Amino acid sequence: MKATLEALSEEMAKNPRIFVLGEGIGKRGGNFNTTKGLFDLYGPERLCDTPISERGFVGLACGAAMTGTRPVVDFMFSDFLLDAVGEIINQIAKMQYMSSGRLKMPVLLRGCIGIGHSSATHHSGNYYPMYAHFPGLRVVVPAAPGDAKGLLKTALNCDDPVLFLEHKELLSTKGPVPEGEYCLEFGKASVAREGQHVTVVALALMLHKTLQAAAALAEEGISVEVIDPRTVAPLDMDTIARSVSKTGRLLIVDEAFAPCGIGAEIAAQIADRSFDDLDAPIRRLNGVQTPTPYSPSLEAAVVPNVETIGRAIRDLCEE
Amino acid sequence: MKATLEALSEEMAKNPRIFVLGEGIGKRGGNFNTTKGLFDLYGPERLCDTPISERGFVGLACGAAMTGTRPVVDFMFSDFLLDAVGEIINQIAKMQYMSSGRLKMPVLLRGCIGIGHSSATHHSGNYYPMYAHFPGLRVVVPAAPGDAKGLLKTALNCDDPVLFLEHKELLSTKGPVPEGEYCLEFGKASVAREGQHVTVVALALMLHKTLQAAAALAEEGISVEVIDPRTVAPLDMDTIARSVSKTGRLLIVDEAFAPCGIGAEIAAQIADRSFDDLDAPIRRLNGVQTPTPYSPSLEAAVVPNVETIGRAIRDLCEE
Amino acid sequence: MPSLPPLPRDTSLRLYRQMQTIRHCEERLAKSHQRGLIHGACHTYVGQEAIAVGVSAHLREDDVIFSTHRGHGHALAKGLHPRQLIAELYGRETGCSRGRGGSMHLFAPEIGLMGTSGIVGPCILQATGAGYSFKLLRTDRVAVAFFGDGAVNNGAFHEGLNMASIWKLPVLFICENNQFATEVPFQYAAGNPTVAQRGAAYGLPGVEADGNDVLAVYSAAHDAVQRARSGGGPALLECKTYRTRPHAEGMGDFTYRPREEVEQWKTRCPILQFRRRLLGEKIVEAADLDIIDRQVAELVEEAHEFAEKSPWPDPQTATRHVFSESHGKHERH
Amino acid sequence: MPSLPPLPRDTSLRLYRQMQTIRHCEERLAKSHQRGLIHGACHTYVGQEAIAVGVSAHLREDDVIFSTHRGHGHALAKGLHPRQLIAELYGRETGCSRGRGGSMHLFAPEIGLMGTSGIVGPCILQATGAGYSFKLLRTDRVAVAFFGDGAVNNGAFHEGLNMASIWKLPVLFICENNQFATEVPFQYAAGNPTVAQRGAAYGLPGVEADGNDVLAVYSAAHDAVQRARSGGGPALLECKTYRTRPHAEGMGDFTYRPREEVEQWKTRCPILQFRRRLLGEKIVEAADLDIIDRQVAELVEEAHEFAEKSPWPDPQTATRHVFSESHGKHERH
Ligand SMILES: Cc1ncc(C[n+]2csc(CCOP(=O)(O)OP(=O)(O)O)c2C)c(N)n1
Ligand SMILES: Cc1ncc(C[n+]2csc(CCOP(=O)(O)OP(=O)(O)O)c2C)c(N)n1
Ligand SMILES: [Mg+2]
Ligand SMILES: [Mg+2]
Repeated sequence: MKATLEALSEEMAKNPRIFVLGEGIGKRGGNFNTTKGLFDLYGPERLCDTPISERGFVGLACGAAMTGTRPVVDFMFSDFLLDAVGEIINQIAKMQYMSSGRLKMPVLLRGCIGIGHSSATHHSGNYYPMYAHFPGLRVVVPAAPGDAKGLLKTALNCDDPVLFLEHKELLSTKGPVPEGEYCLEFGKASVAREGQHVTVVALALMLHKTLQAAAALAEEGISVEVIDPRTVAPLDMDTIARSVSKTGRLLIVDEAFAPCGIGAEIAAQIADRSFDDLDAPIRRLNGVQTPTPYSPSLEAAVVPNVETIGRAIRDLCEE
Repeated sequence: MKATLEALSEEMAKNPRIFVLGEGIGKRGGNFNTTKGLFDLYGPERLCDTPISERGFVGLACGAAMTGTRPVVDFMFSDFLLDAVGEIINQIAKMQYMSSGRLKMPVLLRGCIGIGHSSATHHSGNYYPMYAHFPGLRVVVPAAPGDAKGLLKTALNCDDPVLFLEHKELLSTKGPVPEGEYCLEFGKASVAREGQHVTVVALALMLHKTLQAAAALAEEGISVEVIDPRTVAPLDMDTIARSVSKTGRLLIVDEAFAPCGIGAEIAAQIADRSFDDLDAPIRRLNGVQTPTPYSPSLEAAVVPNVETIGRAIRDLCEE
Repeated sequence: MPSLPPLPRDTSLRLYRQMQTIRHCEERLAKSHQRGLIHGACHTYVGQEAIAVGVSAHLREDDVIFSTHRGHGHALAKGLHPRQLIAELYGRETGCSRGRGGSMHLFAPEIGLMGTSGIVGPCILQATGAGYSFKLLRTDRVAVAFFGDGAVNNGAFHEGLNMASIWKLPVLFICENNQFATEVPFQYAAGNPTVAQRGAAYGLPGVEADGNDVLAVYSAAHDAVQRARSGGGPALLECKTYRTRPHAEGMGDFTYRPREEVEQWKTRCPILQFRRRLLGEKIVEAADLDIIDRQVAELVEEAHEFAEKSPWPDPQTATRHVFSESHGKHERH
Repeated sequence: MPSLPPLPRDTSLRLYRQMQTIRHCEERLAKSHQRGLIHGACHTYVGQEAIAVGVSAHLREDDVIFSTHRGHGHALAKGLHPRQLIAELYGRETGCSRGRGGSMHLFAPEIGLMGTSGIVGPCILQATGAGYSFKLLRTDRVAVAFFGDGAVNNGAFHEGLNMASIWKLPVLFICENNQFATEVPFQYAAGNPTVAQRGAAYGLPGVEADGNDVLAVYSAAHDAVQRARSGGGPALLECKTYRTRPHAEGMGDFTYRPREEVEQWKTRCPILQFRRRLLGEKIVEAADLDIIDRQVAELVEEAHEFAEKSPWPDPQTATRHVFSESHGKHERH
């Protein structure tokens, strides 16, 4: 994604304490071109190719952040990061608290998520619900290039650990990207489309599919408000609640698994604070609760698509 | 817990393929006496003390289960298991699926969860929401000794991987334990107390505190129905929905963190399927969103107690 | 190096045929990848055939192997039919994983293929676990983990080898040191780039073999398998080799290694070398080998056709096998 | 073994005083644990004092250490005041972690104490990360990881030492081999129970020292610290020792090791041995040491009283510092 590459390069130019760790992020420029060209600009110490030691280099990043540098861990596929969950949940997320605020934890952990192109079950997980569950982490799931830039810049200027998870099917998305110093605050959802009849919250790739579905439904006279939370921790519930107070209906579309997911959290909060605003049950549409199958025929069956999203919206409007 | 020790010993006597892996589970009998006396009965191969290699022995258990034995991993504190999350989520949980059902995965992963006695942030996590999020795992969180026995027996006779998480403050709980062959089906909640005015779902230690609060509220004329899901994956939503259809009010009390937690999942499902039954907003009362502090004065401030639970129930009844 | 008597002629021919089968399958798959028949990633085993074949020659059907992202060769050497391999990569119902898995999730437990993997490392631990089973069950079965040099720097290597050693488990750890993890040289990534020496850190024997010489691998594996089978415990075998195709199909190759180096290693092709040796030592005639080559080519072509004609998996089945179907049976009140 | 000139008298006295301070603190804490003043776990460092003291003698305040569950000794040797230690274990606002942490979460970054830990392993990786910072920032600071023999079998050891080696980071890995992880003997748990030899697996020097001889530790650490500080890269130092109290206060001790073994090691007490040596070599008079002993006893007693009188943390603050308070500042539109 060109937008994030620019953002990273600009911040590295400004801040010599930023360095990047990962497999193939040096000369090669990253499996997803996340560091393309930076090796030539900033050299091998700041673009450091690692052994296949996910736990190790995430733990290393923790110690580095504790001692005055700002590591960026580029872990390619989020599935690989599972070996480092102990370092993330038990160390990185807790370090500021344990040290009663005397240590900061400016670590950026970035990589790809998402189902698509038969990448199968070891290269397609969506893990943001799990990270959003624990205190101490900021979790960013951008859907548009401009947002990705603004959020990455914020991440590189904040003292908290940030997980920055990009859907791999969105890496080549095109869209407007503000020039230069553009930072987007965490915890501010964007209203991607305004509407009157129903509120749909959608993330990452699902945002794009939902917008397509919404455009189609507009022709049927169904007016859909589409909200992209952009960060799931913190989660901007005010924007969602405001929309629900207008529409009275809420659907959450999420490729990630349903149980204890982001949709569950949003539904639970709305069922509490916006109970009186609701005119219909709260609905969720999620990726199917199964490891991702490989074959295109099976893969297509486990993710929401424009049609199933459209149907879910229509059904909800009829409730 | 004597009940689970008995259950384990009985099953080991019947099934020579069961073996236990863990640190200090051999001669020592386990940090929490989970294997006390078994070493003398079944010897060092079936009660195998391990190096401090959590990822390693969980991965080993996966391979063992794939080849005809039935490993029990006794990992002491659930916090230590985070180093093995990759093996659990990416391997153990997916193995049956990836092999299109030709491999079974009879692995039991057991250990302690929960806040109490100043065990501080590395010995007090509640991780069941995270495990319940992913497909392929059964997640058991027992609250009573008899249930623990019945559920452990089921775990040791089922072909799926099971996480069996006991709150450490409940290990010495007393209660009736059925003799001999007693198995409890997964996914069957228990109605721990019947009531008319409000449904409270509570897990593990919180079940006991909720029952105390309910008893106190009965004297004020508030009739509380208390439900213990016992397993969070599968989650028995029918029993909860049935109760809500009677009471019209739902509170979920859970020591684990709120965001994307079990309470969120329950609330989301009820806000969908039982929307018309609800007379009031759905409420959650959770452990505070922070790493667990050590000092008793701080620790007490981060977990729900009888008083805060009582207040939450009363508030909800007034809605 | 070979501590074995000269191989019987039919064994030699079998080794040759297996290597050739792997090679033909891989070249077929590479073409199919270009044609869009393969939907996900495809890491070929070209150049490393001697290792899977030299090791598997000592394995029984009830022995088990655990493999990596680069696992087609291991699967075929363990006895997977090319049809099942190719159909799996084409995403078809007739694939060894019924289309659920693809290249990095090949399963055929009925012949001891316990899975290739999209994650580097776990195969080492799982093979250790299989070794634990075999010891507990008092069998003489053996478990093998195949893995690359990249896995050596991973914690799984450390924890797995140590546990196998202290419990004397019947496990072979086969490191295929092809000198790169994707494009990162092992020389750079490892503080001590000699893998075989790492055995000492765990108190188990570490042996080095020429991974492009099928007889060297065969011989080293023979000793290690016999030892493991008879209760002597695990061993680590480092096979030095080189992959002569890119890391994965469709990737570039000459940014991190010179074209000449690749060409030079192609001259050390394990199949060519073995062919030359068989002919040189007059063990077989060229005609014998040519027949094998033709048979293999036909076999693979037929497998490709079979795969291409095979049906897609039924979308309705997408969630089958998340849990055991016998589950209900075990739930009693 | 010492490659150093004889120690100046004041250095010797400092080492003695520090060891004695640790010992007195630990014995005080053991008593307090019985009295219920300590709310969580308490792992004492009794018997291992020479290691923390011998290593820390070479560290500057801006060097950093990362420690374990058995970390009181490291904290004190790095300069933590006994008041802050004891108050933390009593759960008071005046503790080094403001009562948030307890025994296994001691933090004083202002003096380079980057945390003790409830999880075995991460300290190794974090010290490696500190080394990375120091290298990137072109400083001559040094990072130290203290860990037990139990951590050696953990993947963190493998990955951490390897990365420190390939990038030549200024890190000291200090393994305190007290021969048991809780009650599991290292001899049983490790395929190769010689830790120092493991350095070779990562291409870094591995040195063994008598962990009950403060001068031996001092000398070995001197070389390693100098080397790291001047860009020579990391080293692994194995200090053989023994803890003479149970794994944690309140636990049994003689089920896994004979009472006589413990008694025998008590005669090799690092403080007693050093005292004897200082007197034997006529470096100091007994009276000098007795004064230190008295001063230390007073210091610790006063710290205990301070701690016991200190206020509890305000429950209102329980959620402070989950996130950085400067967070808002960096969020711009
Ligand atoms: C834990 C993990 N990290 C990273 C990857 C991405 N990845 C796939 S293959 C590979 C290189 C593996 O190198 P090696 O083990 O030497 O095997 P080779 O490809 O050379 O056969 C990497 C880094 C992965 N699959 N798993
Ligand atoms: C990852 C992890 N696993 C298990 C434990 C439980 N535990 C605490 S201390 C300990 C033994 C540690 O032994 P060693 O490293 O030798 O240190 P020692 O106690 O001997 O100082 C264990 C197993 C833990 N804290 N962390
Ligand atoms: Mg390689
Ligand atoms: Mg020890």
